[in-house]
Amino acid sequence: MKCKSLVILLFVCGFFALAAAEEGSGPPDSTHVDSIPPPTPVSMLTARDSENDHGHSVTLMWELSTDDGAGQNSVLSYEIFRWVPFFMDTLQSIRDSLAGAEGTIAEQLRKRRDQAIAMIPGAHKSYPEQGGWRKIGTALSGQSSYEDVGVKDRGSPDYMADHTDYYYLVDAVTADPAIRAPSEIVGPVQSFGQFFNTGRIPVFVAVLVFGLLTILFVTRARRGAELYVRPLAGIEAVDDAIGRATEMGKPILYVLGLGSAADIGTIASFTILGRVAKRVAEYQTKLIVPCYDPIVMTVAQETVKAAFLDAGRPDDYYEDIVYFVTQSQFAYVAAVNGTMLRELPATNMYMGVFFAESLILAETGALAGSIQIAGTDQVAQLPFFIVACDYTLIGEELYAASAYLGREPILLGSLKAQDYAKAAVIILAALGLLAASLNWTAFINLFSVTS
Amino acid sequence: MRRQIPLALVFIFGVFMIFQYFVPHESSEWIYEFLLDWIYIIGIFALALGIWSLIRVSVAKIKTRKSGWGYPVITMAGLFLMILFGFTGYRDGSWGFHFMTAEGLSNPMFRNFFDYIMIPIQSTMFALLAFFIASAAYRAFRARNVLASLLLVAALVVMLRFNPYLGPFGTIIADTASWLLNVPNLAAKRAIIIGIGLGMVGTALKIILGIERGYMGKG
Amino acid sequence: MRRTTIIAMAVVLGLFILSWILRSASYVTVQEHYLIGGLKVTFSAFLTLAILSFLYKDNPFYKFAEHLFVGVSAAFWMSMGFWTTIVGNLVPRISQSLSEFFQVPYQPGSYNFVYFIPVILGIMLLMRLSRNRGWLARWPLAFIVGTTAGLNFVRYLRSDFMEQVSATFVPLFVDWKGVGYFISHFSLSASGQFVAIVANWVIFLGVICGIIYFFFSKEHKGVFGAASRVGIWVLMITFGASFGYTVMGRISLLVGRITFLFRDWLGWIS
Amino acid sequence: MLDVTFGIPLVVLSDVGQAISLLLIGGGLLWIFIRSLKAKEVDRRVVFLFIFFAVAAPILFPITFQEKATPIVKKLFDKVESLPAGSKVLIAFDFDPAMAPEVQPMANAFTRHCLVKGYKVIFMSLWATGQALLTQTLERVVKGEFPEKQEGVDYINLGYKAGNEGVLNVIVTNFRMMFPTDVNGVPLDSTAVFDGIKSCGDLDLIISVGGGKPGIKEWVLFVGDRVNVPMGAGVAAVVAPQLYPYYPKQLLGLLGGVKGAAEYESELVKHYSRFEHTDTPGLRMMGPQTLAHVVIMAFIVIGNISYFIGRRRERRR
Repeated sequence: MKCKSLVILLFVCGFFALAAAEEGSGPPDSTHVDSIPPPTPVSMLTARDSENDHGHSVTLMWELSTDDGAGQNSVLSYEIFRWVPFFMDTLQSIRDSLAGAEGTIAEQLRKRRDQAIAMIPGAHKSYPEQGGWRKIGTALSGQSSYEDVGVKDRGSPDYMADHTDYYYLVDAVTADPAIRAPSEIVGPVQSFGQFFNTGRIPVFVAVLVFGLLTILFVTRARRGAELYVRPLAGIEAVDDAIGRATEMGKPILYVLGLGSAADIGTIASFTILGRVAKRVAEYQTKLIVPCYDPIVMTVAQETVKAAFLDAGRPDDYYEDIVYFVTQSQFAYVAAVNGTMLRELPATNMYMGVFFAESLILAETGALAGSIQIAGTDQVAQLPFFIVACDYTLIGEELYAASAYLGREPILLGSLKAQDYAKAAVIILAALGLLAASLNWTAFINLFSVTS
Repeated sequence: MRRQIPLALVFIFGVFMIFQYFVPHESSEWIYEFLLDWIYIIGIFALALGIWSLIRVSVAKIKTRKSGWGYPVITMAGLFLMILFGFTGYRDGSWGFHFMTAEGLSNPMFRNFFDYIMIPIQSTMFALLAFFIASAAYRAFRARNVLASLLLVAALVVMLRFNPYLGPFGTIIADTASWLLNVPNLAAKRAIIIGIGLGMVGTALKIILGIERGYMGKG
Repeated sequence: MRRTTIIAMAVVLGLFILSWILRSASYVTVQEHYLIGGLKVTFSAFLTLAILSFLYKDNPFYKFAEHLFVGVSAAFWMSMGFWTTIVGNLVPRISQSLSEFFQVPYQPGSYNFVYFIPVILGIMLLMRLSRNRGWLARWPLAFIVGTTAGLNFVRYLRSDFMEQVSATFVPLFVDWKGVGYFISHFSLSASGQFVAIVANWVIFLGVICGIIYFFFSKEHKGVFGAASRVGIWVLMITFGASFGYTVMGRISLLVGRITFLFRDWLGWIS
Repeated sequence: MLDVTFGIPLVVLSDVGQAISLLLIGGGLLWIFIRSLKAKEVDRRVVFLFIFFAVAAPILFPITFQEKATPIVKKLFDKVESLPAGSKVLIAFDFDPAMAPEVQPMANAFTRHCLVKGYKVIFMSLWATGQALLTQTLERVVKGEFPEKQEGVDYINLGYKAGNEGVLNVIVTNFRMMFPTDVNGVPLDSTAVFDGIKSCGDLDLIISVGGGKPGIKEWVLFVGDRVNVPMGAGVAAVVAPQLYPYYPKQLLGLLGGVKGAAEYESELVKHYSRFEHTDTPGLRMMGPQTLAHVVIMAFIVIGNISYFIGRRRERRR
C-alpha cells in the first residue's frame, strides 16, 4: 500500500517538477540593465530555530547591505527565499482536492495527506535536487532579521514541518525588482518546539515567590495569629445598608456585573454576595439578583442557596431570587434600570466587572433614592462609580472585601501576603529607579519578560 | 465526595493552566486550545439554563395577572419570534428549517429585528450616558471636602478644553489638561492596576488552593 | 395615564406622516418599497424615543421597549451561540451524520472524542434543574473556575504586576548633564528637561503613594498615613480628569442618535 | 463692555433658528443661575432637557463656534500661510475609511489652504485604503472648488505605493526611483510640479495626515529627521498624545482629532472669505460638543453656588 502511494507521489512530483521548471523558479537574475547599479548583498546570514516557541518557525538574521541607508542607498527591501522541494506541490494538490472532497474519498485523501506530511523531512534531504527557491517573505530596508513562521495546522498550505532541513537565502532588492543581489545560502536548519519558555523565567520566579508567601501567611493565620485590618468605609456600609432595607421594608438589589464566572472580579463578587445573602436571610429582607451571564446565574443561585442554609432559613430560599435577564449589555441595563424604578430598592450593590453601563446604573439608582455601594476592578469605570455612588471599593478593595466581611483568619492571612507583596513592589520600584538613573540595565533586564 | 471532587478538579486544572503558560511546546498548546473550546461549549448549555430562567420568571408574572402582566408577554413574544427567525429561513427556493451560512443567518426577519429593534435601542441606551454624565456632574461635583474638590477641579480643567473663549488662558488650560491626563493619571492607574493585579493573583491562588470557595455555594 | 399615552402615540404618528411627506421623494432611490422602509425607520425612531422617555420617568413606552429588547436579545445570543459554537465548533467534530444534517464540513480527527467531555459537562450543568442530582452541576463549574483561575493567575501576574512594576523603572533625572546644563537649558515647554523630570517624579511618587493607600494590614498613621492621603488625592485627581475627558465621547453618542432622528427619520437635515 | 471673547466673535450666526436656540439655552441657564442664588436645587430633568437642546440645536441649525487656535495648530497654520507662492508642499493621506471622519477634514483643510496660496501640491498615500479617500478629496476639493488648477502644473497625485516606510526610505533621496510616474502614468519629468524636485529635501513642507502605522512617526523618523524639511501633521485624537514629544522640534505643529481640525478650519475661514460657505465638518462636529461642555460646566458652577449658599444659610440658623 505504502509502495503504491509512493509511486503515485513520484509521478505527480515529476509532473510538478516539469511545470515548475517551465515557470522558472529561483531568484531572477539581474540581467536587466537600468540606471540603478546592483546593490551589495547582505552578509553574515544566519538561520536558527526560533526560541521559546512551539516549533514550526525559523529565525534569519543578517547584516544589512552596505547600500541600505548608506552607500548608494538603493536597497528598498529584502526578499527571503526558502528552498522548497517539488514534492510540496504534490502535497498541496492533495490538500486542494481534499478541500472539495466528501465522504470516503475525503477520508482516503486525508490519509494520503498525512502520509505525504510524514515524507516532508525526507523530501528536503534531496537538496539541491528536485526543488527550487521560493519567495516566502519580505523585510523592509533597515531590518536585519526575519522570522519564517509556519503554521502547525496540517491542512494549511503554510504548514511548516518540524525536524526538517531547511535552506534559505536573502536577496537585497532595489526599486527595480530585476536589480537585486542574492546572499550566500544558509542551511540546513531545523525547527522544533521547546519545553520551557526561558523568556518567562521572571514570571515563573514571581509565581513561586507569591505562592510561597500566600501559603506561609495562610498557615500562620490558621495557627491563630492576630491580624489587624484597617477599616473600609464601603464594607462597613454593607451592614448598615441591610439594616436600613429591613427597617424600610424594601429590597436589596445586588448586581454582579457583566463579567463571566471566569473573571476573578466576579468570583470575588460571589463571595460578597454570599455574605450579603446570609445577613439578608437573617433579617428576612428581600434580595434581587438579576444576572447577565447564565453561568454566573448558576453559581449565584448556589451561593445564595448555601447562604440561606447557613443562616438557618432554607425555607425562605426560592430559585427566582437570582434570575437571568439576557446576555446583551444594554438590554440587561434596560431591565435592571426598570427594576430599580419599579421595586425602589433601599440599597443597590454593584460588585464585579462593569463597563460603560456603570454610570447608567448608578445614576438611575440615585434617581430611585437608593443607597449605593459599588466595587469594581475595571479602572476605566471607577471614576463613574466614585462620582455617582455613596461608597466605592476601588480595585483591590473589591478582592479584600470578601476577607473583611467573613473575618475568617485564613482569608485575612492572604491579605497580609498581598501587603508584603506591595511592600516588595515599593522596594523594587525604588531599586529600579536607582537602576534606571545609574543605567544598571542588568537589574532592569531581570524583570523583562521577553515572550 | 460532592465537594471534594469539584475542589480537586479546580486544583488540577488550575495548576495545569499555570504550567502550560511556561511550556511553549505544541502538546501543551494543544491541550490549552481544547480546554478553551470546552468552556465555550459548556457556556451554550448554561445559556439554555438562562433562557429557562427567563421563561419561568416571565410566565410566573403572567400567571399572577398582577398589574403590568402584559409586559412579560412582550418579552416572550420577542423571544419566541426571534428564536423562530433564528432557526428557520429561506434557502434554495423554499422556506423551512434553516442553517447558518458563512454570510450569516439567511432569514431576513432575523436581520430586520437586529437592525430595527436591537440596534436602535442599544445605541439609545448607550446615548443615555450623555444625559447621565451631565446629571452626575451636577449632583456630585460639589466642593464638600478636599477629595470632592480635587475631583471637581480636575474634571473642570479637563472639560474647559472645550471652551473656545478663554483666549490666552486656553493654552494653559489645554496644557494642564493634557498633563493631568498623561502624568498623574498614569501614576494613579498604575497604582490601582498593581493593586488589582495582586488582588487577582491572590484570589486566583486562593481559588486553586481551595481556600476561597464562595463560588461553590459555601459562603 | 391612558390619555397621555394616546397623545404621545398621536405625536409619533404625526411626525411619521410629516417625515413621510418630506422624504417621499428621497425613497425613490431605495430599492425597498418606500412605505415598508419608512415604517421600519419609524419603528426604530419610536423605540429610540421610548428609551429617551425614560429620562422623564418610567412609562409604558419604556417598559414596552425594555421588555421587547430583553426577549429579542436573549434569543439573538442563543441563536448565534447555537450556530457558531454548537454547529460551528462541536458538531463537525463529534458526528458525521449531524454534520451532514447541518450542512457543515465534517472534521474527523483521532482526538475528537475529547469533545464529548464538554457535552457531558454541559449536561451535568443542566442537572441543576433536577432536585437530587443538582450537585453534579458543580463539576463543570469547578472545571471552568479552575481553568480560568490558573489562566488568570499567570496572565495578571505578568501584565498587571510585573510589567507595571518594571514600567515604573524610570530615571528621576532625565538626560542629566549637570546642574549648570539644567539651569542654562531651563524651560517650561512640554518637551523640556524640567517638565520631563517633574513628570517622572510625579509618576514615581504617585505610584508609591497610591500603593500605600491600598495597604490593608497597617494603620494609616504618621508618615504612612500622610503618604496614603497623598495617594488618595492622586486617585481623586485622576478620577476627575478621566470623568471630564469621557464627556466628549458620550456627547458623540448622543449626536449619533439625534442625527438618526433628524436625518434618517424626519429628513430635516441632509 | 469687557472683551471676554478676546477679539473673536462669540459665535457665527446665520439664521434665526440658531439665534433662538442659543437664546433659549443662554436664557434658561441664566434663569437657573438666579434661582440657584436662593439655594434651590435643579430637577435632573431640567439638566437632561438642557443637554438635549445643547446637542440637538447645533445639529439642526449648524452652529459653529469660532475656535481659537492653540499654538500647536496656529504654528502650522502660520507656516503654511507664510511660504512664498510656488512653494512645494507634500500632503500624505495615510489613513483608512475608519479614521476618515476624524482626519479627512484636516486633509481637506490643508489642501484648500495650499491651493488658495498658490503652492504646488504633491499628494500621495502609504495606505492602500488611503488612495480612494485621496481621490475623493481630489474630486470634491481640488476639482470641485479650484477648477482653475491644472493637474501636473499646480498639483500632482502620486497615488499609493506599497512598501510602508521603505517608500520613505527611497523618496528621501530620490522620488523618481519610487515613483517614475504619477498615478495616471505621466512621467514625473514631464510635469511642472516636479521641476526641480529630486528628493524630499527639495520640498518646502511635508504634511502627513493619519493615525496609524505607517504614519506621522515614520515620516518624522525616516524623512523629517534625515533631511531638513519642516513637517506638520494631522492625527486622530487617540494617537495625538504619543506625538506631542515631537513638537516643536521635529513637528512644526500638530492637529489632534476633531478639535484640531476645527481650529484649523476656523483659522482658514477667518483668513479667507472665500471659504465662508464651504463645509467645515470639524467645526460642525464641534458645535454640539462645545455647547454640551459649556452647559455641563455651567451646571457644575450652579450646583456649587446653591450648595454654598444653602450651607451658609443653614449655619446662620
